[in-house]
Amino acid sequence: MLDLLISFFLLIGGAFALIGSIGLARLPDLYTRLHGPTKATTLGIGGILIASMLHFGAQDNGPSVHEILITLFLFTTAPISAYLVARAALHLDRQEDGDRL
Amino acid sequence: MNHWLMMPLLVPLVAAMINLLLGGRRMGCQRLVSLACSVGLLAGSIILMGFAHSGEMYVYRLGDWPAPFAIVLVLDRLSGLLLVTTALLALPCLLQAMDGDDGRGLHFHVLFPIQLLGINGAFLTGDLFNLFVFFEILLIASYSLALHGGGPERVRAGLHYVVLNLIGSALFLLAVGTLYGLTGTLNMADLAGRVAAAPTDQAALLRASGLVLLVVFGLKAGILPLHSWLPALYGSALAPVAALFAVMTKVGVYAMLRAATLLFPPQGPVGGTLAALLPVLALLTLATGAIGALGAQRLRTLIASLVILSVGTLLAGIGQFTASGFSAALYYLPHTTLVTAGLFLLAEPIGGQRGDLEDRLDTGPPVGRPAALGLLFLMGGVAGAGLPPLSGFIGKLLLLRSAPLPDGTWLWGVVLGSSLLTLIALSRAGSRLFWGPVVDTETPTPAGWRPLLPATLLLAASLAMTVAAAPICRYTEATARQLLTPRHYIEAVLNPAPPGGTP
Amino acid sequence: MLNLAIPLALACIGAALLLNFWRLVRGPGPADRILALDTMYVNTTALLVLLGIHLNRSVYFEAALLIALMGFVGTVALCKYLLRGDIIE
Amino acid sequence: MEALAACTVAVLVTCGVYLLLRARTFSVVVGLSLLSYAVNLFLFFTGRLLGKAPPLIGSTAGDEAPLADPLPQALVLTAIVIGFGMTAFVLILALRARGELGSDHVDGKEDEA
Amino acid sequence: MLLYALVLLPLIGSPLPALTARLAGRTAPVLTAAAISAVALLLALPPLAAAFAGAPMEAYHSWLPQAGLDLGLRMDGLGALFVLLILGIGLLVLLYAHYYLTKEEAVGRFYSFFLVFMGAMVGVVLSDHLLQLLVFWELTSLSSFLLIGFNHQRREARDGAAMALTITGGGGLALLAGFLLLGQIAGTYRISALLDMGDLIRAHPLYTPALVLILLGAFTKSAQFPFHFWLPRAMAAPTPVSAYLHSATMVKAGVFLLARLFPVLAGTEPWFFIVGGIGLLTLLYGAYHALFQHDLKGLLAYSTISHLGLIVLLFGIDTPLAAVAGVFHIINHATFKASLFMAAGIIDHETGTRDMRFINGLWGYMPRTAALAMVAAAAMAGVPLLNGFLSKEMFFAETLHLSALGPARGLVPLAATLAGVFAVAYSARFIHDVFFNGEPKGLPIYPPHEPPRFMRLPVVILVGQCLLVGIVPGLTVAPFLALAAGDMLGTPLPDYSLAIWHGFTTPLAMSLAALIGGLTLYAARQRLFAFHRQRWPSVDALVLFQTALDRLAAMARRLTRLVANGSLQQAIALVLLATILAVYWPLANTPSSITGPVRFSSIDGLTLTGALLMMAAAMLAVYWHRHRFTVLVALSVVGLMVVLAFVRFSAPDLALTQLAVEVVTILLLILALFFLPRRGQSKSQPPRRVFHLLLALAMGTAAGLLTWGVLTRPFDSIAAFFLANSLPGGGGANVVNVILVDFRGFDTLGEITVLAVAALGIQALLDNLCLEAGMVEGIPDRWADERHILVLSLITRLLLPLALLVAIHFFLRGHNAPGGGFIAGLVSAVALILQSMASGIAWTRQQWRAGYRPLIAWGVLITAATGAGSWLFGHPFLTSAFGHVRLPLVGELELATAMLFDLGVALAVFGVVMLILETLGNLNQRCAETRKGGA
Amino acid sequence: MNRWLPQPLTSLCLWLLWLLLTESLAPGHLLLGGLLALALPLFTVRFCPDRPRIHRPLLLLPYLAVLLWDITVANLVVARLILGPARRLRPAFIELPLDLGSDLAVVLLTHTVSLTPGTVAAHLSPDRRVLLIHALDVDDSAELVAHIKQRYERPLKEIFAC
Repeated sequence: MLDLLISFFLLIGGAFALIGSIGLARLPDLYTRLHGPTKATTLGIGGILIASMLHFGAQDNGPSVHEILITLFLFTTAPISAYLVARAALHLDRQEDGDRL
Repeated sequence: MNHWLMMPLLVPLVAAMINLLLGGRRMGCQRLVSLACSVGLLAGSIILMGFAHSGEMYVYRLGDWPAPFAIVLVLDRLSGLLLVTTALLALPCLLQAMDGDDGRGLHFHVLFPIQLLGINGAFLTGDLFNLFVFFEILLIASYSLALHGGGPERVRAGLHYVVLNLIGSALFLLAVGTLYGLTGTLNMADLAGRVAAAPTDQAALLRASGLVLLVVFGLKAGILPLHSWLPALYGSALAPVAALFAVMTKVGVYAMLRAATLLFPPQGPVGGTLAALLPVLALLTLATGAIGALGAQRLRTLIASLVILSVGTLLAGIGQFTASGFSAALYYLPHTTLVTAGLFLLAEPIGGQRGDLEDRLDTGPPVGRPAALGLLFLMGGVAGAGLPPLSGFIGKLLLLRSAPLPDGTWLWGVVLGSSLLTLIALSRAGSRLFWGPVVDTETPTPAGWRPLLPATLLLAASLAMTVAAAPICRYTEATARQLLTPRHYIEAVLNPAPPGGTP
Repeated sequence: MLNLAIPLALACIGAALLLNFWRLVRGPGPADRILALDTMYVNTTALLVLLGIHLNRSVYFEAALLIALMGFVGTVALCKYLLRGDIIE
Repeated sequence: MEALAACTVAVLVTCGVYLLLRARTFSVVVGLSLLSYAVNLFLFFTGRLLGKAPPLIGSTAGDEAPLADPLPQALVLTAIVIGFGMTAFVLILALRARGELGSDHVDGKEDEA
Repeated sequence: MLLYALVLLPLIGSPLPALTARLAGRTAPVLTAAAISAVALLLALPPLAAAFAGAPMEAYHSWLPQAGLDLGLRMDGLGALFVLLILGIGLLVLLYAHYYLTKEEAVGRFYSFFLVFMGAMVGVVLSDHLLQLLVFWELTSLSSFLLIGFNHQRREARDGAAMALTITGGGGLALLAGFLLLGQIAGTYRISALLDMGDLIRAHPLYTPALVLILLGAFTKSAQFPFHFWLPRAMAAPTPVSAYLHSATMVKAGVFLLARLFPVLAGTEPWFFIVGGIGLLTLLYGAYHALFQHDLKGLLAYSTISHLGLIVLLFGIDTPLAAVAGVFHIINHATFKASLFMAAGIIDHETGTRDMRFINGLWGYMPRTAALAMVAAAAMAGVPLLNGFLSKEMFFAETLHLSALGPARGLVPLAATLAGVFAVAYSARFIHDVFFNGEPKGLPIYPPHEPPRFMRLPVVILVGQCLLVGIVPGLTVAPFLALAAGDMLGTPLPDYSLAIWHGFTTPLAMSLAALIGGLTLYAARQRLFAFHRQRWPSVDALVLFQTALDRLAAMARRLTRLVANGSLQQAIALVLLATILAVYWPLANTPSSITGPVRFSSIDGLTLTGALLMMAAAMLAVYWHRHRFTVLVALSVVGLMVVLAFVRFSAPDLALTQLAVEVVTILLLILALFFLPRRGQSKSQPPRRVFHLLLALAMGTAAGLLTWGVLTRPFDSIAAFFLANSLPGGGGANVVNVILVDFRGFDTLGEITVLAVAALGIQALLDNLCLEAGMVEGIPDRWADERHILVLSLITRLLLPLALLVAIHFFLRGHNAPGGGFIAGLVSAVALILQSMASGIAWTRQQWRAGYRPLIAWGVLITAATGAGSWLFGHPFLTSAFGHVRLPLVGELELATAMLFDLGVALAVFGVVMLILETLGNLNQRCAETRKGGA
Repeated sequence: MNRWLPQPLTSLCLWLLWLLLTESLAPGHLLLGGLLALALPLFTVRFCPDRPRIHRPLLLLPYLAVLLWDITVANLVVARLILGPARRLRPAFIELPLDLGSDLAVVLLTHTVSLTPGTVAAHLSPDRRVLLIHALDVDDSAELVAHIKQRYERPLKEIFAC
């Protein structure tokens, strides 16, 4: 049962990570590409972290909770990374095309 | 266990850190600390050499762990000799630097002791990887020291030096890795045993790693195709730094000597190649140095070529793998180190008063204070070219005698031929620097004996080595014998004497 | 069950990494490359956690945490460079 | 796996060396970095490729996989740190060279055609 | 002891004249020098008596057996003769020099050099040890260098001195080799021992090389053809020097050596042909050329060459009688030539020139000097009743008995006579041209007059000797000659007589022929001069020599540049080539395969992916190396994959460290990128690129082969010890960390020292540096105007405590789980840098004012002190200790010295990283200020 | 309180985080974590010169719950968009006028925007009045603006009382 749950989360995680990267690879421009990694990948890693919590929590050395830390951390930083990348891209585009905005 | 063995390492380290804590403003205190450090090192090194002179190997097991596993320091006669040479060199260099050069950049008094730490460590350690670490210490300190004072020439030469040595470090690791991957140990004594006992299918790889080590050490020593960084670097560094660097190439030579006697003795599967290669490289290097000296257009380049030449000479002695060859090289080593350093220090006051000519070997107005400077230069030149009666001649004599004809024909030819070239180069240099039409213009002449003291000390060492040639030769002969029986080294490291056996 | 899920997840992450790298190669702009690199870092974090589950060892967790942290710092630095040149002005 | 390891080291060394031989300081620094990666990997590999158990005594796994050789790891750690110091130094030296020589050519000269 | 004193007195006394000159002016130095010489002469008397008594005084001490160096002095007849010459003539020359040297010249220095030379020369002739002889030999070369170059304002003096040193010094080297060989053959360097071993030595296969080498030394010193050319050029020396060195002493060192080793080396065909041949050639060559010199001293120099050739030829003739004649001529030549040089010096001194085309008719101005010079010149010509005649006639006689030459035997007497003809001719020129032949023309000093009486005194004494010896040889020179020649030969002397008149013999005829022929030749000199000018285009040996040397130097320079041409790329290529050879050569020369016996492990997909990514990224970095920003990104990928590799193969500690280091490196690279020029880079030439590529491939393959070779071999390492002892002995479960802080803690101490020095070096490098900010192509000219991004700075401030917490976590657990001081230091540093990136370095610095350098220092000191702490307990450096403490409430706590050690590491690493980044970060700031201030 | 415990909330968080990190409730770690939680802010407080004031911290919890839910939804939405044909996407830049007084609130909003369906914050105007948003697939930009303002900005306003 637990295995099933872990597997489920693992697969969810893996799938979303993959989807995020697919988005990164195939979407047409930078701004659309941004969406994949910031969201799908975040969730993907979330899934895997939950799986990890379950997996190690089930073993006998007590609950495994430090994965929360990674989750928290990623959720704090991923938007900033995205923001900065977008910001940089905007800056570069503006240089090239004049003030588009 | 003899805790003195830590002295050459801890004293400079602590001195450097105290100087770092003192910060840039208190130059006076820093100088005092450095001076105390250098004097202490000298005293301590002499004591250590005294220990080593008994013929016993002093093994210091760091962390109190048994031998092949953790790091050991080993003091034998060779290390003792080199420690004393370094300390002898360091003191005058420091004195010279304290004349003002130390203030021409940041952190001189931190870098200088660390440089000594690296050199001493390389001489003492009995662990291959630890040797790498000490190489890095002495290199990183030397990078900064070489660049001390700034200026385009220095930076360009320094850049080349740094990049080449970084490659050297990578190659060192490559060789260490190969050795570890095959033998599973890093302790040099243990390695020696395992290399000797290695199955035949590993011989090729071991030989490759040995040769890569040769390249690495050769790069540090400045042997033939790997020397191209040397003249520019030594020619551009500040005088006390260039003088101190005279011992840097000897570290490479030391490492080669250690590797060739301990790790890869010529009778083993690996050492045969090494033993065949070394004499050839030695002679080529020797010739390169002599040719470089002849072609030099600046005094300091000339002296730098003498450094290359001395490396060739040393290897020519070592390459014979005989007691007399080693002994000759080991007598020659302190001599050449101190004399070339003295010449570097001398080049400073000479070049300093020639205005735009600097130390270029063009005829110009003769330098001021010709008596003192000229006499010193003459001494340096005589010693450097290996003319009698100074120690260079004795060294050359020992070397030539160690390779009797007809086997030594090449060696004799190259050694004597390069002596001639050096003689020509030095006499041309001397006559151009000191002799020339007297011009009425006032040349700034350094006053007092103080600026010349360090150079005098170093060159006087050559005189001292001549006078004390007999005891020194006895020591080097004993050292050579010790080197040729690596069994003692291995046993001392791997089989500790029963308690009470070592002091 | 796990025996199947873990390799599958690993394969997904592996494929994701390859895709990220593809983007990194293609560019076209520097921002795309930064984004690709950032995503690689995040995916690697996931990969490490996965590896931990796979090998049944929790020691890789710290590495994962550190990758996340360092990936972030790297991305910030690269973006800042594009924006301002001097990253710690 | 051994072949893959050898191949990786070979490629890294090749790339690093090629960059080392470029004329610009920045390329040289990057080349040195690549070279040190390669060397570190090589040194690490000399402890052999054991993928199961990090050298932690009493770590969670119950299985009795042989622990990896800790010594190369310690060596590589030292090498990494030293390599970092060296890379930093040569990088700054490149800056200094640019300042003093007015060029980022490794020989401090302007392009020769 | 006396002998030692004799040698050492002038040497040790040599500084005195220079010192007294400083104190007491002009006369004191010469008095000092003369006193020393006189005392030495007195000291020489007892040994002289001993030599006469047939029991030569000797002293021999073993000194440095390893180098074959002993101290040995012996004064037999030959040595005694030379000592008398050296000291006696030396005294005369000193007297002469006192009047010759002008006030302006540094007389003190002159006499000092003079004494050194004198001592060295005495050393040469008294040495009973080959190598010791060589020491003095080279010392004469050196001191003569200084003496010749005494008037160094003049170019010819400088060049002449350098040339003399080069030739004689080079000869000295050959001599060294020869002596060593001789010693090797005989097993001893002691000359008195060698003298009895002639047969053994001559039979040895190495005899010929040894002979040739020794002769090289002797010939260069004695100015034998073709090494003669330095001597005329050495005439640039002050005349006292020429009178001393180039007539009586130094040039005689070569012939002395021939005499000294005559019993050892002579008596073989090579000796005969080489020594005799060279002597003959030199004799003719010198005699011929002497005639055509316009310079007085030049004439004398060539004449010296010729006479030395004569002596050498005599030794080469290899009969006892010839040897006696040789020794005799040595004495005679010394006396008349020294006096001639002095006379020439007087003339030079009084007229201001030495050119015979201007100096004429001096008889009218300085008759006494003229008379003396004429007598001496006559002796040189071999006029009867003078000493030159006697030895010359002996020489002529000896040339008649050369059976070895077979049918060609008649040539030698002919040549000898011819040389005699020329000798007479140039002597005649010396007399006639200078003292008669009309009136002087355009002399710089006019009118010339007699020199001070005491300046002439030495000449008088020497000329008197010429006369005395020439007239009553039996009463004057005979005992000395007998003694010297006897000790030289080591065998009983043959019968000979020193009478002036032997009856009408062939030698007499030859002498007469020479006299008449010479005078005739001189009479017909106009035509001869014309002929000479046509046939011997004026080739200046000096110019030739200097050109040759310059060429040699230029060639040396080219050769040097061939390897070290200042190109880093070439230097790197050489290092790589050497390495490639070092790896491939053994691998190619082995029968066994590179692949070892171990079975390969299987590849899994993930590892493959990682490896592929790593390789691809590395290749991308190469492909893009002109787009620097992109290279950075590719480099990050490689780093990331390396981290993965560490994780994959069970090295969590490595992964952590690599990660942290990686990021800091990238930060540094970015910071540096800002200051590197943006200019597009030119590509290197295609052939060079291909070469580099090949080199890179070869090097890469070499590394790959090593990896492959190592990995496919069985492995037995010392690792088991660490795994077994880590917990019980080191108190930590993380073996890697225990190795770092305990087993190999010394490495760690070293490595933080490296880091510390790197940081300090970087600070020193950036000191006073100001760079224009450059930008990279493909990136806009204008930066964004927003300095600090709100979103970022706010979040990073929140992250700071978290990151520090993580760092502390890493630190505390390091001993038992992945982590440790390094990582803690790096993580906290990165956390702080993040603040700088978000909010600016100035702002960050405001909040956090601690000095980084003290931090580094304390870090290293703590680490070292932890190591040294074990001394207190009598353990070696770095011995660790740990223990478990039970605290109420808290539970069990492990305390280990390793922790303290690691704390030092963490502090140092943190300080280092911060110092580097801060210095670099300030660069722009400072430069902006400088620029503003400048504008 | 202020001197020795400058940021009680941070300290609490740190303490919890420490326990998370060590995954241990052993007394030693409780104590050590407490010590660190007290000590670290003393040092880091200098880095937070303008301490954010949270008016109603408890309201954060429902906000976070909504956020978590939206994140999950966001991923599903984005996944669909990514996997679907790229032609159907209607990406657009949208300007979101802001009405928040606290910097922290603004930052939280940008986070929220980036984590929620189909939008990424791209640029905050220097005066913090306008947030530029990039949306992956927009029907009606006005509606999106209104949605964000209603669903995220309003609760933030309440929490930070600005």
